[in-house]
Amino acid sequence: MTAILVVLVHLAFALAITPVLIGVMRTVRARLEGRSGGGIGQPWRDVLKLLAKEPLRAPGSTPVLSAAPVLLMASSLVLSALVPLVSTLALPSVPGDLFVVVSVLLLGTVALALLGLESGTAFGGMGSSRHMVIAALVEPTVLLSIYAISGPVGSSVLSVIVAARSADPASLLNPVSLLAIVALVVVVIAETGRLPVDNPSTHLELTMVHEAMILESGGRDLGWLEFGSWLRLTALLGLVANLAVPFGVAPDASLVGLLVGVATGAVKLLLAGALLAAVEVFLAKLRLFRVPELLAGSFVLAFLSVSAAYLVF
Amino acid sequence: MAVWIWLLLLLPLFLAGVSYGLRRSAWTRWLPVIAAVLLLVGGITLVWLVGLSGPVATASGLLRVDALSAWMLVVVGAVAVVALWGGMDRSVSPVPPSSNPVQPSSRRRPGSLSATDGAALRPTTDPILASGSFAALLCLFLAAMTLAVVADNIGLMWVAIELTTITTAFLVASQGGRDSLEAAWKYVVLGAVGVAIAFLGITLLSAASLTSGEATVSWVLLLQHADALDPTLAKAAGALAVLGFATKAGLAPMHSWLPDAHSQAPAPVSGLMSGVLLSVAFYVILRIQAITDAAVGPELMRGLLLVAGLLSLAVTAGLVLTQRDYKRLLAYSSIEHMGLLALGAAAGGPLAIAAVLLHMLGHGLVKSAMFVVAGRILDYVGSHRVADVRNLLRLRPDLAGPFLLGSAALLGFPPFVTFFTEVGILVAGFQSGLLWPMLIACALLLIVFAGIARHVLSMTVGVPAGHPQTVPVTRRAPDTSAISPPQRISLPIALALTATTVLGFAWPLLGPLTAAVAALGGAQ
Amino acid sequence: MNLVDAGLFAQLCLAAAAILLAVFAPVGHRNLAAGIGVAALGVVGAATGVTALLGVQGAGLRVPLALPGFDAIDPLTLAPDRLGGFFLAIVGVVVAVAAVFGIGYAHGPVASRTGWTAFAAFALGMQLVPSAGDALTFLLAWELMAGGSTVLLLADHAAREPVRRATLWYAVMTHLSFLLLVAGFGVVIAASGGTTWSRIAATSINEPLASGAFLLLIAGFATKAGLVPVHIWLPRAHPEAPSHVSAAMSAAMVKMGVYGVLLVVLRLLPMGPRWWAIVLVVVGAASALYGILQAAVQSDLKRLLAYSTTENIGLIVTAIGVGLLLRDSGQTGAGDVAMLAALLLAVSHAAFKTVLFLGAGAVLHATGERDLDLLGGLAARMPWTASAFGVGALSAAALPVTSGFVAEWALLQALVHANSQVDRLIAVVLPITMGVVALTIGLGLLTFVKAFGIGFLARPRTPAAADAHEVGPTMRAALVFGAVVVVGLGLVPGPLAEALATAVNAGGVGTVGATGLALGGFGVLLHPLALTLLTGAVLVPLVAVNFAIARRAPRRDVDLTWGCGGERTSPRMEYNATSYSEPLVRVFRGSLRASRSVDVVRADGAPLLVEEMAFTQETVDVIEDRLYLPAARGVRRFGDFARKLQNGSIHRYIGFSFAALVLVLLWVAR
Amino acid sequence: MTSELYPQLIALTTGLLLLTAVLQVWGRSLVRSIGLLAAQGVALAGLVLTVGFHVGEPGALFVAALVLVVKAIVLPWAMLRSARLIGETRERAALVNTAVELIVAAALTMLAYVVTGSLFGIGSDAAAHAVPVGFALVLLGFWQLLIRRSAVTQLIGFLVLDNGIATVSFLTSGGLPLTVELGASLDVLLVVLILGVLVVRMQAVHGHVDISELKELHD
Repeated sequence: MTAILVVLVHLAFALAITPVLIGVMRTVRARLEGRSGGGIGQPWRDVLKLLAKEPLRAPGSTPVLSAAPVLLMASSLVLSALVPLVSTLALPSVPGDLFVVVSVLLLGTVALALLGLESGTAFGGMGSSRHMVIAALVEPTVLLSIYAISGPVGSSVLSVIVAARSADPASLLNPVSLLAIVALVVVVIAETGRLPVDNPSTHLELTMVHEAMILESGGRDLGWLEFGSWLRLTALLGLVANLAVPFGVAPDASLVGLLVGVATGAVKLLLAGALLAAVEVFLAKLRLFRVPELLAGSFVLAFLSVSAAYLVF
Repeated sequence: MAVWIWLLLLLPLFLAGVSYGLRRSAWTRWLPVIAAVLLLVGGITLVWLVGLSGPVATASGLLRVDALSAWMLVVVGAVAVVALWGGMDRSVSPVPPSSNPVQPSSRRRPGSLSATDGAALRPTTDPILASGSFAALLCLFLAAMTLAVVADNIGLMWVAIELTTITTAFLVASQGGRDSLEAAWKYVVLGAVGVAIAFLGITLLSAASLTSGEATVSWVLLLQHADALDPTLAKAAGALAVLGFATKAGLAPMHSWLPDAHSQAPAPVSGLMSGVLLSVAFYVILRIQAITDAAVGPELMRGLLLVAGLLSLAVTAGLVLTQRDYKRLLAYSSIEHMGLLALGAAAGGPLAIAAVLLHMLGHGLVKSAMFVVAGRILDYVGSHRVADVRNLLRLRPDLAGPFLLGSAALLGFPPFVTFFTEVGILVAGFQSGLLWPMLIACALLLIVFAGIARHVLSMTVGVPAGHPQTVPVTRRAPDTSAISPPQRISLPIALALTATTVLGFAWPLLGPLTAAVAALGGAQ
Repeated sequence: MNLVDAGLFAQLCLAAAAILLAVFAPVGHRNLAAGIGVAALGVVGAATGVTALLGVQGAGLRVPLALPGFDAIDPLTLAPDRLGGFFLAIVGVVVAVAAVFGIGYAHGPVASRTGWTAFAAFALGMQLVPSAGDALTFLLAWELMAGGSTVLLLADHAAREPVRRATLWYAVMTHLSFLLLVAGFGVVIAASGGTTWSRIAATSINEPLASGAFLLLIAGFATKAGLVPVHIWLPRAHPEAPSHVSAAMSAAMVKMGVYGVLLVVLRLLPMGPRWWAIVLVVVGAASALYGILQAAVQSDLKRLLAYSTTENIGLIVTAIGVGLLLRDSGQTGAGDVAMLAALLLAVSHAAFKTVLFLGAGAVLHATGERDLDLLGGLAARMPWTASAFGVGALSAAALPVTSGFVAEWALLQALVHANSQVDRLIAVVLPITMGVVALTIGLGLLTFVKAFGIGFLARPRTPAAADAHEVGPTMRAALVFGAVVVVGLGLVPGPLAEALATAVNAGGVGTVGATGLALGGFGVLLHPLALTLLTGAVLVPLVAVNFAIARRAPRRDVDLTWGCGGERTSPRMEYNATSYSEPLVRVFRGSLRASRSVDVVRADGAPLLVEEMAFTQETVDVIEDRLYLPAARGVRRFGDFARKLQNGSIHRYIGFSFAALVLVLLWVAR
Repeated sequence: MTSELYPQLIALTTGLLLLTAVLQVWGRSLVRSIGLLAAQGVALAGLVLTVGFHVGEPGALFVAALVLVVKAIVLPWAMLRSARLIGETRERAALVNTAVELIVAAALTMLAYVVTGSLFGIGSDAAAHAVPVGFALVLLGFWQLLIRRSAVTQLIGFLVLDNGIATVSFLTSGGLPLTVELGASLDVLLVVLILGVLVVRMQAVHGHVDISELKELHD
């Protein structure tokens, strides 16, 4: 029963913090570029506006056009339910295992890609093709880096890993977890389409990946798509933050623990978001065919962290 | 009981006389079929008799039928029935030039394979071979093979094999063209030389038997006194005899006459020669192997037969890949199957010998049926070349069907008996320790499979020329305009193919087969 | 005469009945009659398989032969054990579904008498291979399967030119696999003296022979399973075969190769040295990665599915290799889960590959096209096929709540929970395997998004795709049944895994909550039903909110998509399969030799003006290009050289005899 | 039969046999080699007589007469007739020049001695000493088959081969049982008959009897 409470807390926390996180990231970026920016609440207002507007439909389009946004939103919500953002108490029957989480993430990616293809224009196809190539190349790094971290813990359930790491802080600083965390950061950037892999704020045909797929959607479809993508960023960023700094995560479902968890979770998340935005200002977008080198580099990092665990320690 | 042996020997002679006497009348061509049927019936009764009361001897020991000889009689009879009855309706009497829609490319390109020129295109009646004399020679051929099988005296076997060479010489030359004459010359010279070497072997064998009392070449006596034979002489005699009879069995390196003779001879003759004459020669090799194994141990024969078997497979593998004449393709497939028999004999052991004997029957039936069908294809297309035969399955399904089924049998697909025997021989080879030779044999068998399959497929299936290259399959109904009226598959070929499918599972054959294997081991 | 023996005997009778129906049924009803006959054969086969899987051991059906057997008993015995029962069940179901689909789909040569007889023989062969109790029966069923499939492959020989060459490659490679098996079994029989599995398993074969036999047998089974160095027949043969036949070949026949590997590794030569496992892992991983890479860049739908079969079989063999490696190094827990994952992968691949191939068959039937670049927009026109194909694609991409997801999950759990600290070799091999498997899953995702997205969504690119129509009832029934099985296996993995665990004697596998799968050894569980409930719990409020908003601002139909403001572009401007995989071709330039050609037609008189431009990209199968074509050329040169040997001069022939005589004289007189 | 006369007679006949074979290899003209063939027949008959009397075989005389008739008279006559019929008197340009032919002939004879040496061991009586000549004759017959281009000379080579085998059989087993000997010579007669017919037809169809031209049947 308490686990369901924790899930609800996770969902509520994710839904609430996401627009704020995006707002903070955009304001930090604006301030660093000398602009005043639209304020923290702007993303929230954008989403509400979009949800109220009416979407359009071209003749001959299949139900994918209307189903994909809802599916993306649903997969992001499930993702944030399973990832230990606030508390490490997992649902007994759906423990948020490594591969289940990645598969739910990929379900959202596939829904987005199919939406891109459904639009029937060259941009949708281009975006979908690039997005799938990047997702395919990222996959080994995701699994290997989490495998490296789960090595000493002995189980692949994310909440158990975070709990174990918060229990013994010494393991945080050894090279194995450092290498794995760096690899995971690259994964988050690639998966959620941040710079240097993809520029979220561009509409330049030749460079956009994520934006190209949602080019044809409008109104509430676009609303769900935007909110879903942001939610994914929150979930993944929260996961990395908790893995890197596992303090403050509530070990059980007590009221005090949850409150502390929410507070620390929010702070960690916003700090991480601000740091990411700050770094993005100084980065330029990589050409698409240089991205595999970046991903190969992150894969080598993850591989070293696994074999380092044996060879060195 | 002995009367059966004399019956099987004398009746074909009598029929030969009758058909030669009335050689002008056309119905004499049915006489060889009668001789063949009689041989088959005689063979089966002898198998049954020998099964009941042991070997039958007559003519003061010169002729003796034990289980092995009886089995060989059945093989000779069965293959003869299929070859002669199958080849009956066209081989001898000239066939009016049937209209065939596929124009043979018979223009003579210099230096290319001799697509038989106009004169030899249609089997014209050759002055020296009226249908009666052709039938007479066939009956003599059958009689000679029966003599070779029933003889107990190895010298007599040699004489019988020599007689087969003489009778088939004219049969090969019966087409009368330049090529069949050349084939006949090569056949007789190489055959006679080979068999002469065998005779040298037999003389040394009788010399070797001097040390065991009186000089004899009777198989039974030699086997009984095997340990008393002079070892070095026996070794030399065995080697030379097997080398000589290997020529008649078509084993490499003495095989070169076979493709020419079998591809130029008329269909029933090449069916008989390929199907059973090679097996009869191999039967004599088995007899001699029994003696040398008893006298000097199996190493000698194993080495010789292994080399001969692998060489035969290698020659076939090489020459079947880019072969341009489908009758020569069938001839090379005979060399391959003889190579397999040699490997089986080299392996030794009850399973191997039983597989060899059953393979003789299976291969004989299929090969004679294939040569008969090839004869009909030659009639229909008019040229020997593989390139001139195109999508036979659509134009003449009654020819292409048996041709495909026969090739599947030759390549060793189940449910044909050649599958069981081929696997039996290979597995027995492994069991008798011949590891590396059997691996090489498997590799060569693969190349042979690739070669034969390539040619057979190019002849029977494929997109008809002048047809849109890729046509969406759903839209087009197959145009049946070009297909000539569907003719029936001829009965003997159908019988031969159904027989080979049933043989593998025919458990009543187990008794005679094990008896024949025991007979080879000298059991009474 | 217990249940299993009765089942086996029934299969033989049903096969005979199917053949009789095929030959004597009137032309109009032949498809229906023969189809039902073969379907019944499949169903009875599946039933027998399941009973054998649950542990019922028959006394063995004996078929007498003309050749004297080895040790007293007749050579042909049919006695499937648990593992054989499992594979028999897979083949039975696949054959049944393919036969039902064939009723509506088969037309032209494949619906002829020989077509249906060959299909019945093919099905019987496939069902006898796992139930064979000794080497000779195994080889007989193996060749029966090969013969039947070769005849079926020749069905459309008159319609398309490549069919004949594909059949030749297929026949030669199948015969290569047969000869390798004969050699391998020969060595094993020689060492153990008997042909039955139990006799061979009883004797421990000493080292040089065992490794030789292992390599021969694994090479033979790899050729049939389509693993990398010997896979080239698969992408040639499957597309040319009629679709319901290629579904049976891809889903069931290649599994016989997998069954063979398991038979050798688990039963015949159980305690092999460690390098055996490494060989399996390397070959499996190479096949998986190479297969999916080639699949990702194919534009012909059936070639794409054929290459993806190579990938899936590669994953299965990798799982077997990892299982062996872990069991050998003492980690039986992880090893057992890896073996279980191999079986789960096998059954899930059989399910979704059947649906995908039948879907491709339906598309081919409706549009007459296989090339994705010429399809598109079929989801609107063929809803049933599109949804079934979609479910199959989801499972092939290993996404939640499908059989593929469960199988990949089990494999990754085995890899993750293997303790790589045991020794250096495992510390290097496991992460690399993990990386390759993960990359394969990622590329699989891309391949099947491409296949479904390009093939079924957006607008039809050619008139053939535009006037496509939904397929007949029997075909739809087969497709839907297949999709239901895929989702069913995904939702209820627990009981299935428990039954399979006994087949590879894997411990620590249980069911949690009636349907979920729990791996006791690692305390990890997968409860797909719960995951669906959770998603439902999230989805229902979301849809409610969405519906509420939609009532106030309903969706408006317009005749123009935005498309950066240009007017409605023609469907040919959409991304197609070649362009979709173009970034991948650029990234993996090394192993995907892509030959591009751009030919430009210039306006006559004005060289600068371009009238027409065509871009074609052809990716070459590197292994085929580098290994097989030179080999074929070499064999042909050997043929030409050998032909010079027989040049017609009688002196040369007499020379051969003379040389032989001299050599024999010298040899005898030494 | 006095004891020392027997070995001398054996030596004489076998020496004659070997001499005729070598001369045949050497000679070019067809008629001369047919003459040598006849001489070989006579020598063989002499050998049969000596061995027969030495062993005291009653039928020796009859067998000797048979050999004399078949091998010395009938066959050479048939050969001469068919040679004259097709106008073939001069042997064509040989495939190999004469020096090589003779050197190889010598080598083959040495081989025959080596082989029979190891097979029969150093035999006590004269007959065993003479067996190598039989083998030499076989090998020389084979060698003639290899180097001669005309059909008729190939026939002669085949007959020399056959004489060699007959010598070996007479020397080793003191005369074969009569039936097999009869069968063998009958067969040889028939083979020559057939080859004779074929030579005549070849002349009619091909217009020549040069074997090395017969190359149309190849792969």
